[in-house]
Amino acid sequence: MELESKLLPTKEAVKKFVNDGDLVSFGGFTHGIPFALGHEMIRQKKRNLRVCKETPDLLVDQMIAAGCVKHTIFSWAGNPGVGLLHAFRRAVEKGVPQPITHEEYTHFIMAARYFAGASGVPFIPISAGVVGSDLIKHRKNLKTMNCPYTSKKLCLVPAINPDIAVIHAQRADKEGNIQMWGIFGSNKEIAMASEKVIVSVEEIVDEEIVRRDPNRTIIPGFHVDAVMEEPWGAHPSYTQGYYDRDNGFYIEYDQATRTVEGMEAFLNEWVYGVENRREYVKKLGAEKILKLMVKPYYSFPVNYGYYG
Amino acid sequence: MELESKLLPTKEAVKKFVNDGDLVSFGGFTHGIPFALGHEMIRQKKRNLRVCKETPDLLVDQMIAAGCVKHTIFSWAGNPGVGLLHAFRRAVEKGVPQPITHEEYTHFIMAARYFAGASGVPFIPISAGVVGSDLIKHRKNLKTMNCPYTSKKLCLVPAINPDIAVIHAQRADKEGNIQMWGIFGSNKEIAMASEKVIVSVEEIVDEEIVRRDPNRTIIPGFHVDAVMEEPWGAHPSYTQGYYDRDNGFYIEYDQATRTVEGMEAFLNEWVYGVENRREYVKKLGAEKILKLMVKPYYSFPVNYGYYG
Amino acid sequence: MKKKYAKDYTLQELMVVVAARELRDREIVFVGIGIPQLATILAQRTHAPNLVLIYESGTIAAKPMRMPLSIGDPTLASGTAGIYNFIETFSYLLQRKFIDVGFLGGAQIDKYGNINSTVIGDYEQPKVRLPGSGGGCDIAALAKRVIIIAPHEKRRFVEKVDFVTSPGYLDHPEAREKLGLTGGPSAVVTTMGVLRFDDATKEMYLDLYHPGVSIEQIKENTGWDLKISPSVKETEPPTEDQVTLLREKIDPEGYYLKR
Amino acid sequence: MKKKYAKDYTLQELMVVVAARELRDREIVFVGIGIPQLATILAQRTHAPNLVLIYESGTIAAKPMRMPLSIGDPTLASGTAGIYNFIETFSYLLQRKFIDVGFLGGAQIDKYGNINSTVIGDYEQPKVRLPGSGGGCDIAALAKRVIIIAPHEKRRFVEKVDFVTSPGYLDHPEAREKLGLTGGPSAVVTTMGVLRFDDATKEMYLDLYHPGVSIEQIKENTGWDLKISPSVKETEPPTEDQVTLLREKIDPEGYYLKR
Repeated sequence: MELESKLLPTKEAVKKFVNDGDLVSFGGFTHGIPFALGHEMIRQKKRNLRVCKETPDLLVDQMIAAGCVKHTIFSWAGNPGVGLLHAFRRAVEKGVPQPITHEEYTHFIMAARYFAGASGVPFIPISAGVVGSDLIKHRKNLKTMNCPYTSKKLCLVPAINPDIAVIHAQRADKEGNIQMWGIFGSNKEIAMASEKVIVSVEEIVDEEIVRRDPNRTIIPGFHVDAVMEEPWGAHPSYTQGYYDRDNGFYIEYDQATRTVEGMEAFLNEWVYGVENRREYVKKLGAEKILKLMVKPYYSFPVNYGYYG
Repeated sequence: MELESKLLPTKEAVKKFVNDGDLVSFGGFTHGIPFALGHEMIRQKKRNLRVCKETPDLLVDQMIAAGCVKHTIFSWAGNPGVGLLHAFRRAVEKGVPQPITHEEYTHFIMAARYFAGASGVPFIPISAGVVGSDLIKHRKNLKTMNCPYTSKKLCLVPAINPDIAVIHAQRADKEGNIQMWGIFGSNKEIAMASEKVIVSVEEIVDEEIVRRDPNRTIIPGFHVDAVMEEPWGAHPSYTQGYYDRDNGFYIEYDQATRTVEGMEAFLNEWVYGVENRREYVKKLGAEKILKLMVKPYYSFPVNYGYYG
Repeated sequence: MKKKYAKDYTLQELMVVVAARELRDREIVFVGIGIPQLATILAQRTHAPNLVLIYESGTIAAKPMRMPLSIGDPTLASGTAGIYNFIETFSYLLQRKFIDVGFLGGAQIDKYGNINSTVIGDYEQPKVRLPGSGGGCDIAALAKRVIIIAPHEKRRFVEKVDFVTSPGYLDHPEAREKLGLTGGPSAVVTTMGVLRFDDATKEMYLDLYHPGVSIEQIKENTGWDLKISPSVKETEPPTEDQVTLLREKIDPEGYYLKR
Repeated sequence: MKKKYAKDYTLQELMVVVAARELRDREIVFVGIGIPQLATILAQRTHAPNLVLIYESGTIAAKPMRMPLSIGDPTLASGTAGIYNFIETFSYLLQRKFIDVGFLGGAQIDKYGNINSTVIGDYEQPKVRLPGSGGGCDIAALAKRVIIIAPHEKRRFVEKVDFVTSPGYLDHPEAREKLGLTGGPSAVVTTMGVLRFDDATKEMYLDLYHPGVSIEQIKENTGWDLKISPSVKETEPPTEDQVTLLREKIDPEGYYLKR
């Protein structure tokens, strides 16, 4: 009666749980973008994915360039702190390498869609900021109503329930209880909204480490389908306390991917050219690793008390 | 241009921030019920309070007996693990010592009312469990609607925005950043929903301790009006890691307060008879303190990283 | 291997064992204090090792170091796998339909499994004011199924509850569906037997009577003309192992299992 | 004590100083990277020590150990006072109306303070696809007031934006109110001057021109017939102390303030 283990290599987890055509939600907000898992989807040539993420970041840009994506749902499609996403632009403006459809919202609306999905309600109302925007003309699924309590105008935001949530976090135990610190973004909400959840972590730790600090758990193990250890799994984004954001990489990417050829070369080098994240990290090299490692800055332990 | 200090003795905080007639929300869910602050309201003879708390617990029961309360909003009015609340029952069934009005919901609806209040929206929809209950006949402010997305029946839950939130937590810094671990209940939501917030804590700690673990902060200092150190401020409930729940006290209370006279005697002994929480703890005595103290069970520190 | 049935057991112990049998492995259970908790732990230690215990207070997959005496007991927080706040617990876990089984009790239970834990008598002028719904109404509506546990007494098992706190099947077979509710009570475990609900009428009927209790006694202690299953039979007694587990491991202090 | 004005300063430094002056002590500011961040930190180190800085990523009252290069920079999490998740940040902080000031920029800004950061050209067939709203539309609607910061260029300051990403005063004075929106932009800080909005018409007008910039130049670089305040005057230059603070303490590496 033992449960099947949730510890699964990235390759197998992606093979088993990500299907062509899935609505895939990626976690992370600047922090903890699941590059290791996303790259594996590219290598496995997943197709016709519908991808949702507030900030698609370089990851979704690469998946678009690699032809994995047919539809994106987002609120800010840029290279944070640098500029635009070139593959995303080419796909939207010129249909290169293939046209994608897109569906954009505001940050708040994306967060609210996830929240409603996680909460198991069909919609939640929010204050009517977007009603003053041209966005609403293009989003028929955003309805408005006059509040039955205040008669103020409200915008109704429909739930989103992705097929799968793909997340990177600091640590988990083998039951799949996921712990995170630093900036969460919508990780908790996309996980609870989604039907399946796969999570890469910097470290698989003893159950005791997790259970000695239950308030750090953002996703309960019972709702996690697969978890795997992928050190540096969020590079070039970062994992709080493990390594820094590789801002230089984001800048170089901006330069390198301005042409289709440049983008191809990038994918060949950093995605197709490595078999897995371990090879990617080797390619990154010791010097880069040393540069991005961070000095420790620890929290103090807190006492939960032994109530035995 | 220094801000007025938020560190304020309990007596002054209650005097300054709690007004007769206020809608007062009390924090805590079995864990961290703010007895020190509530008792001070009794001693200061606050009147006509409208009190909201999912589980009124002994605290609201005592405030009713002391004549502070004219209206209660709740979802479960019992003595947890023991039985009924006698002062609450006497007030509802017989108008003794004075009649109170009450307004009851379910746990989920209370949580949703706080959430909507904290979110600054007039209502949120929830699945229609309560529509099958007789409760809804007595709560005209719960409306129903057919969902414009799914046409399923939904229950609309109006926001609640109390005048003041009264909370007990483990620790805070002098800026009023409040940190908590263990069971949160609705503490975060009642604080953000309320206009004013006062919080007693087991310890005021250095800013560094708080800032080395920002994910533990449940209420940001900018929204806290007063904070005070009140060790044992939640007894006979508990503070995770600091002391155990005094289950015996809850059982004795049940016996002691079955009559009006018994209740009077209880208040004279434990509330009017002590000047402040310090005197209360002295009265509790060393033996009880030793009994309720807990052996340490620490979390492991986590590394946030020094990004300097 | 033949089961060795216990000869020495109490009615409470039997109720725990019977309730435990209602649980299947890997289910996610919204646990209440007392018999539901003992039943869940017993199931977890026997046929359902991968049960997930969630308490209303938001603690997820707790492994308490001692017997918790309330749903917010600190021993449920120390060493648990995760803690959600109140709105998350009800939204992300219950309303999101992650909860397979909820346990409920009540001061009155009627033949359609509706539960009253609010008032005896009139709502505005109650004879007895009870604690109210708590999460009961929410669980009754949103858990995939509900197991009701209660002492079998005539004043408790009434034809019609004074107040519907937590909806069972309400007053006719389609009533839940009309309100958009799924689930509903699947079993009622009492001190005298186990009752279930007729698929067509949603009326409660007697499915099992406990050893030493007669069907007649059960009918006498039920406030309406209780229907009896044509295949009604005696409740399977607890095994020796189950009783030993309860007495020696699960509630050795006898907090809930008085002897 | 007479202020000592700096003689040596750049336009960017001036913009930072001018934006900082818009902030009052104890305000809660939704900070963006770049000039808004520098302005907020400068205000905090001079006349507004109790400003609270909140980043869209949910970090509250951050005291970054280095200059953050994105709103989700890890230095904003380490050592900050609190971190909220995304839905909490937008619900509990922004929609709950705790945010006094938000900063916004944009590819196009029109005379009613509407901002476009979505597309140049047609939405379905864009000439340039820009990143989109992010939190911009939300901040424009829900912050108590908004400060717009942008380079003063004719292609940016247009009579009508191609796409309203973030609503300013829309197209007439009562438009916001009709939609239930309060707040709105209070100032536009550019590389040439400071513009504000007429109370009656909600149209942008020139309030201040930066030293060395003529009103004529500003009109030439604005895409409509910009109205000039009757009391228009030159922008007060930065003080020596302000410039020193910026160069030596706030952005010593010159990440944002190129010289």
